[in-house]
Amino acid sequence: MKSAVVTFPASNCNRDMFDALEKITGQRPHEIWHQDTDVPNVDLIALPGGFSFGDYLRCGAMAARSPAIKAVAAHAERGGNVIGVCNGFQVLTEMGLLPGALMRNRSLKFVCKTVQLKVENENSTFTNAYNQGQVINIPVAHHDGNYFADDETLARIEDNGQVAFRYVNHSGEATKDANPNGSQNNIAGIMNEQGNILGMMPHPERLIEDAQGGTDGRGFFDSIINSLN
Amino acid sequence: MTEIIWENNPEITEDLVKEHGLSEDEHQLMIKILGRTPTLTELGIFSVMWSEHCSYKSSKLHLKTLPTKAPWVIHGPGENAGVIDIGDNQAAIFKMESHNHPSYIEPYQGAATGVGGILRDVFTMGARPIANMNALRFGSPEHHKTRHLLSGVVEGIGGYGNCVGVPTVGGETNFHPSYDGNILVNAMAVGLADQDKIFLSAAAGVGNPVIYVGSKTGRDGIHGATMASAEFTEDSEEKRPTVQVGDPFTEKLLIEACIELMSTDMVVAIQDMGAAGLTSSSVEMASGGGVGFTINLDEVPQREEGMTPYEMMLSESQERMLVVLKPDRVEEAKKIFVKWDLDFAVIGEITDTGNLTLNWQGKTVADIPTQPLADNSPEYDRPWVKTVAPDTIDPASVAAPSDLGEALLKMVGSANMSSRAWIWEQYDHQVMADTIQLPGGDAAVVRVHDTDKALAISTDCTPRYVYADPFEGGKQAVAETWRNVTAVGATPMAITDCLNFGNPERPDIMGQFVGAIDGLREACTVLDYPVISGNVSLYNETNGTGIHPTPAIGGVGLLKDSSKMVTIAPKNDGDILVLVGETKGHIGCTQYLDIIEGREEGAPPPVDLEIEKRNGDFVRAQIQNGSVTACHDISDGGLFIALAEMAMASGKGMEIALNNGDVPLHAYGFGEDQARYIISLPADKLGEINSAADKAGVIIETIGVMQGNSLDIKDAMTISVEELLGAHDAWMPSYMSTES
Amino acid sequence: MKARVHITLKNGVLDPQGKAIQHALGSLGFDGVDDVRQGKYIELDLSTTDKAAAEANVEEMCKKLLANMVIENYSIEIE
Amino acid sequence: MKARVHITLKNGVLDPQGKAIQHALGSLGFDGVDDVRQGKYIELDLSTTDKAAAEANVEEMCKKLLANMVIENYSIEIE
Ligand SMILES: Nc1ncnc2c1ncn2[C@@H]1O[C@H](COP(=O)(O)OP(=O)(O)O)[C@@H](O)[C@H]1O
Ligand SMILES: [Mg+2]
Repeated sequence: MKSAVVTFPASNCNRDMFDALEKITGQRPHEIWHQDTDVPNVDLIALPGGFSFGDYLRCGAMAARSPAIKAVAAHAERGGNVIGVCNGFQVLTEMGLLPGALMRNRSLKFVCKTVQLKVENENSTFTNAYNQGQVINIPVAHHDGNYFADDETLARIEDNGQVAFRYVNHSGEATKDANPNGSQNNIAGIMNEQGNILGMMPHPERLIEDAQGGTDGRGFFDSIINSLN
Repeated sequence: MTEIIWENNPEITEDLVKEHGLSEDEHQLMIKILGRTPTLTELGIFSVMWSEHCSYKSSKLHLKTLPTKAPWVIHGPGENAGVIDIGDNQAAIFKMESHNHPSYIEPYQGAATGVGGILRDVFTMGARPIANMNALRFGSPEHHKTRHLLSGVVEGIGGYGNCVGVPTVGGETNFHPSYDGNILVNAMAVGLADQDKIFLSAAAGVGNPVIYVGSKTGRDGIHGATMASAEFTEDSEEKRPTVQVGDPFTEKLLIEACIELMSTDMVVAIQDMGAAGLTSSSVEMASGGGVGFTINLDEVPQREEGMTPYEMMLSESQERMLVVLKPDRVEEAKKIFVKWDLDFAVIGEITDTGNLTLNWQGKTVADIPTQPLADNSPEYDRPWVKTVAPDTIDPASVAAPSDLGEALLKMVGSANMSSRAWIWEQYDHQVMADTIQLPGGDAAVVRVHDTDKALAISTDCTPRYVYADPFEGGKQAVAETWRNVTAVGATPMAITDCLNFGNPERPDIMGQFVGAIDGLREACTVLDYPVISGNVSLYNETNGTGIHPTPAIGGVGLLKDSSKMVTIAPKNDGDILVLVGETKGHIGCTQYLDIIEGREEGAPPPVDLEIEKRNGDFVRAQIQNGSVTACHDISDGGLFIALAEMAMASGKGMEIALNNGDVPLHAYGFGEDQARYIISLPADKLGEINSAADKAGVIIETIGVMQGNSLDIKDAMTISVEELLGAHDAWMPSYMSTES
Repeated sequence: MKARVHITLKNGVLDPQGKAIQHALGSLGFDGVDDVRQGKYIELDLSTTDKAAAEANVEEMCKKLLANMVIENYSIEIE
Repeated sequence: MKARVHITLKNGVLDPQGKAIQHALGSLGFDGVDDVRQGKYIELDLSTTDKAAAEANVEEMCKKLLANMVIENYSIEIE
C-alpha cells in the first residue's frame, strides 16, 4: 500500500503515523507539507494527531484551510482513502468531509489513557480485519474529542452504519463511564457515506507493537491493506 | 572607550541600586568593573546577572563539591544541560529547573512556561526532547489555594507539553503545609542527540553574525530573575508583575526549526533566552567564548511600541533563542525560519573587545566587559548552622493500630499516597510512541527511537526526611532515584538536581542546604552517579516561614536491552514474592507515623550506601538475566504499601506471611528502612536467586505468592484488591471535584 | 477601524464549557444562574477606513475561518 | 435578566491565539489586518430582576471564577 502523511505546523503524531505505516506496509510513506499544492498518487492519505497551529481558534480550523488540504479533498473526491486520527479527525470535520464537530471534552480536561472501543461495522475499509462487535484497546489523548452532531445527522450516520468505533466498557457496553469525553452515542470514530474517509479520536498508531503494550491498533491498518486487494 | 550616552538616563542613586537588589559591595564592584557609574541599562544587566538565580552566589561554593565526572559523562554542569554517553554515538541530555514563584502567582502560565524553558535548555544543545518529568509540591489539601494551584499547574504542564508533542512521562507530587504559601514546580526534560552533533553556547569568530530567532520581545516578566531570588511577602502577590504567557505552538515550531538548523554546519554557538533573556544569553555566550558582542537593539523584533533598552534586555518573553552563525550563511539559515514562520533577525556581531556593547537609536547605551561580569560575580560563604538531627524512635514505643488493614486502606487513600492518575491522564504520556513504561511505576521508560535501548527516568525527594536530617535526607533523595531506575532493570547513569530551599541568609536554612549537599555528594560518589546539571531555587519562603528543604533529584538510567524491562505488576498467579534487603521497622519520619498517629517526628531512616549499592546491583542483575517477572522498590509507607501497590497494579491478590521476629508487625510492615525491593519470580527460579543472593551477600527472604483476589497478610489483614483500588483511586478525583 | 466579532454556539449545540461554568458557579454559592453559554470574542484592527468594505471583509473572514458554520453563529460590529 | 461578560487579555500580555489568527488570515489572503486579539464572551441567564444586584453578583463571579485577574480584564453588561 502506498501512503502519505500530511504535516501541519505543530502536528506532533506525524512521525508516529509515518513509522506505523512504514512498519505495517513495508513501504516508506510520502511526506506532504501543509503548503504543498499537489499530493502524490497514493492509496491512503493520513492526517495525523497533534496540535496543528497550536489548536488555536478551534482545533483543526487553520489546518483545514491550508493549501495541501485542497489536494487531499481532491484525492478523496476521486475515491482515495483518507484517515484522520485525533487532530486529523478534527481537521476532517472542519473541512466538512465528515459530519459534526469535536467539542471540548465534557470534563474540560485533556484525557490520555487507554480506552476500549467496540468495532461497529466489520465490513468497512477501515475495520474489516476486526470482527463485528470486537472490543479492542486503543489509547486516546485529546482535549477536544467530544463528538457532536445535530439529531438528524446523528440518526443518519447511525442508520447508514457510518459509526466505525464506539467507546465501551470491558463488556462491550457503551456506558457513560466508558465515554472519556462526552461524545454523543459514545462515538469514537466515523466514516463518510462513501466509506473512503474515516476520522477517529483514538490513536491506533500508538499500539502496534508488544513493547507499546499491545497490538490492537494493527487491525486498523491491516483493514485498509485488505480493502485494496 | 566608547562614549556612553547619558541622555534619558536617570541618576543612579543608592535607592535605585537597592531596588535592583544589589548590595553596597556589589554596587562598588560594579563601578570598579565599569570604571564609572553605570547607565540604567547596565544597572539592570548587573542586577539580573548577579541575582541569586543567575549567579548562584550563595550556593556556588557548595555546588562545586558535587561529583560531576564519570567516563560516560560528556558534559557536566556549566552547559545548558548535562550530557551522557548512551552508546552507539548517541547521547542523552537532561536537566531539571524550578518555576516556583511564577507558578504561585499564575499557576497555569507559570507551570507552562517552566516546561517551555526546560525544553529549550535541552534542545538548544542539539537534542530532540523525548520526555518531560515534573516534581510538584503543594500546601496542605485543606489550604484554600491548594486546589486552584494544583489544577492550574497540572493544566499548564499538560497544556504546554501536550502541544509541543513531548510526552510527560512521570513525576512526583506531595502535599505539606510548609508549601502553603510557596509551592514548588520543578520541570525536567530529557533529550536525545548524536554525540558529534552537540551544540554549546560559547561564541567564537570575530565578525560572525549574531541572530535572534523565535518570538518577538515584549514587556513580559521583566525582573523575573530577581523575583525568583526574593522572598515572598503578602503583597508580592498584589504587585503581580507582568506574567509571561507561554506559546507552545511557537515552541514546537522553534524545536523543529532549530533541529533543522542544527542538522547543517552553519551554527557556531546557540543559546536559549531563559531567565534574564537577552542579557544572560548574550553575556554567557560572549564570556564563555572570551569574545565581545555588539548588539543593535533597534533590530530586536519587538511586540510592543516604545520599548527601552532596559526593557529589551530584561524581558523574559518566551520562545526565543540567540544563535551565532558562520559568516555568509545568514540567508540559508533565514530560509529555515521563514519556513517555520518564526522571527529571524541579525541583531549584532562578534567583536574582539570582550565587551557587551549595546547600541540603540544611534547611541551606545551599555558597554560592559563580560568576563568580569560573569566571572567576578559575587560568591558568598554564608554562615550556617548544622541541623540537629532528632532522636531515633523506638518502634516498640509506637502503639499498634486497632486494625492494620484499616490503617493500610487509610494510607493508600491519603493525600500523599493515593493514585496520581488524575494528574497523568491530563498529560499526553504516549506521544512519540516510545513510552514503554507508563506513569504509575517506579521509573518511566522511553525507548531510544529505532533502537533496542531505553532510558529510565525518575524524580524523587522525601522532604520530610531532609527537614529532619538534611544529610541523611540528601542521601536518601539520590538513593531513591537510583533505586527506582534500578527497579525497572536499568543501570543508573547520572542525575540532575533542583535544590529548593528557603532564605540562605538564615544560618539554619543555609545549614539545611549544606547538609543536603553533603548527603548528595556522598550518595553520588558511592553510587557512581554523578550530577551533570541542575538548578538552585532559594528564598522559597513566605512571611519568614521556609518550605521543607527539597532537593529534588532527577535520575536517568540506561536499559541496553529494553525487552528486559520489568514493571511493578506481577503477571502470573503462582509467582513467588521475595523481599530483598533487611527490615528493622524504622518508624520515625514515616508516612505511617504521620497519617495514622498524626506525628511528624523522629530521625529519618538512615541510608547505608554500601548496602544500597549491593542490593540494587543484585536486583538489577536478576532483572537483566530474566529471572524476575516484576519488581518494586520499597519507599514511602514501607512493605505493606509496596505490596498493595503491586497487587493493585496487577489486579491480582497475594498471600503473604512475614517473619517479623521481635519487630512489632505494624513497624515491620509500615517502617521505611532503605535499600529494599520486592521482586516476583516463577517458583522454579527460587533456587537460583537464593544462591545468587548468598554469593552477593544480599539478604533476601521469600514472603509469599501471587494468588486469589485479596491482599492476604497473615496475622495482619485480608483486603480485596478491589477495595484497595477503590480507596487508592478515589482521593484525588474526589478532592478535585469538591469546591474549596 | 476596529471590528468586534462575537462567535457563539448555535441553539441546540451542546456547550461543555458553559455547562461547566454554570456548575462551578453553583458550587461557589452563586444562586439563580439559569444558564451559561460561552463564546469567543475577537477584536480586529483593520487598516481600511471604509466601513462597508470592512464589514464585508470581516463577514468573509468569519465564514472562511473565524466561525465553524456547522455549530457556530457570528455577529460583527464595526467602529 | 441576561448578563454579557467580555473577558480580554490585559494590555501587554502576549496573545498567542490572536497572533495565530492574524497570521492565518494573512495566509488566506485577507490584507490589512493590523492586529487580532482573542477573548472570551460569556452569556449568563440570571433569575433575578434587580439590575444592580445582578451587576454586583456578576462582578463577584468575574473576580472569583470567570476572569483570571492576573492576566485578564473583564467588562459586564446587564440587560
Ligand atoms: N544544583 C546544581 N547542581 C549542579 N549543577 C548545577 C546546579 N545548579 C545549576 N547547575 C548548573 O549551572 C549551570 C547554570 O544553570 P542555570 O542558570 O540554571 O542554567 P540556564 O541559564 O540554562 O537556565 C547549568 O549548567 C546547570 O546545570
Ligand atoms: Mg539555558
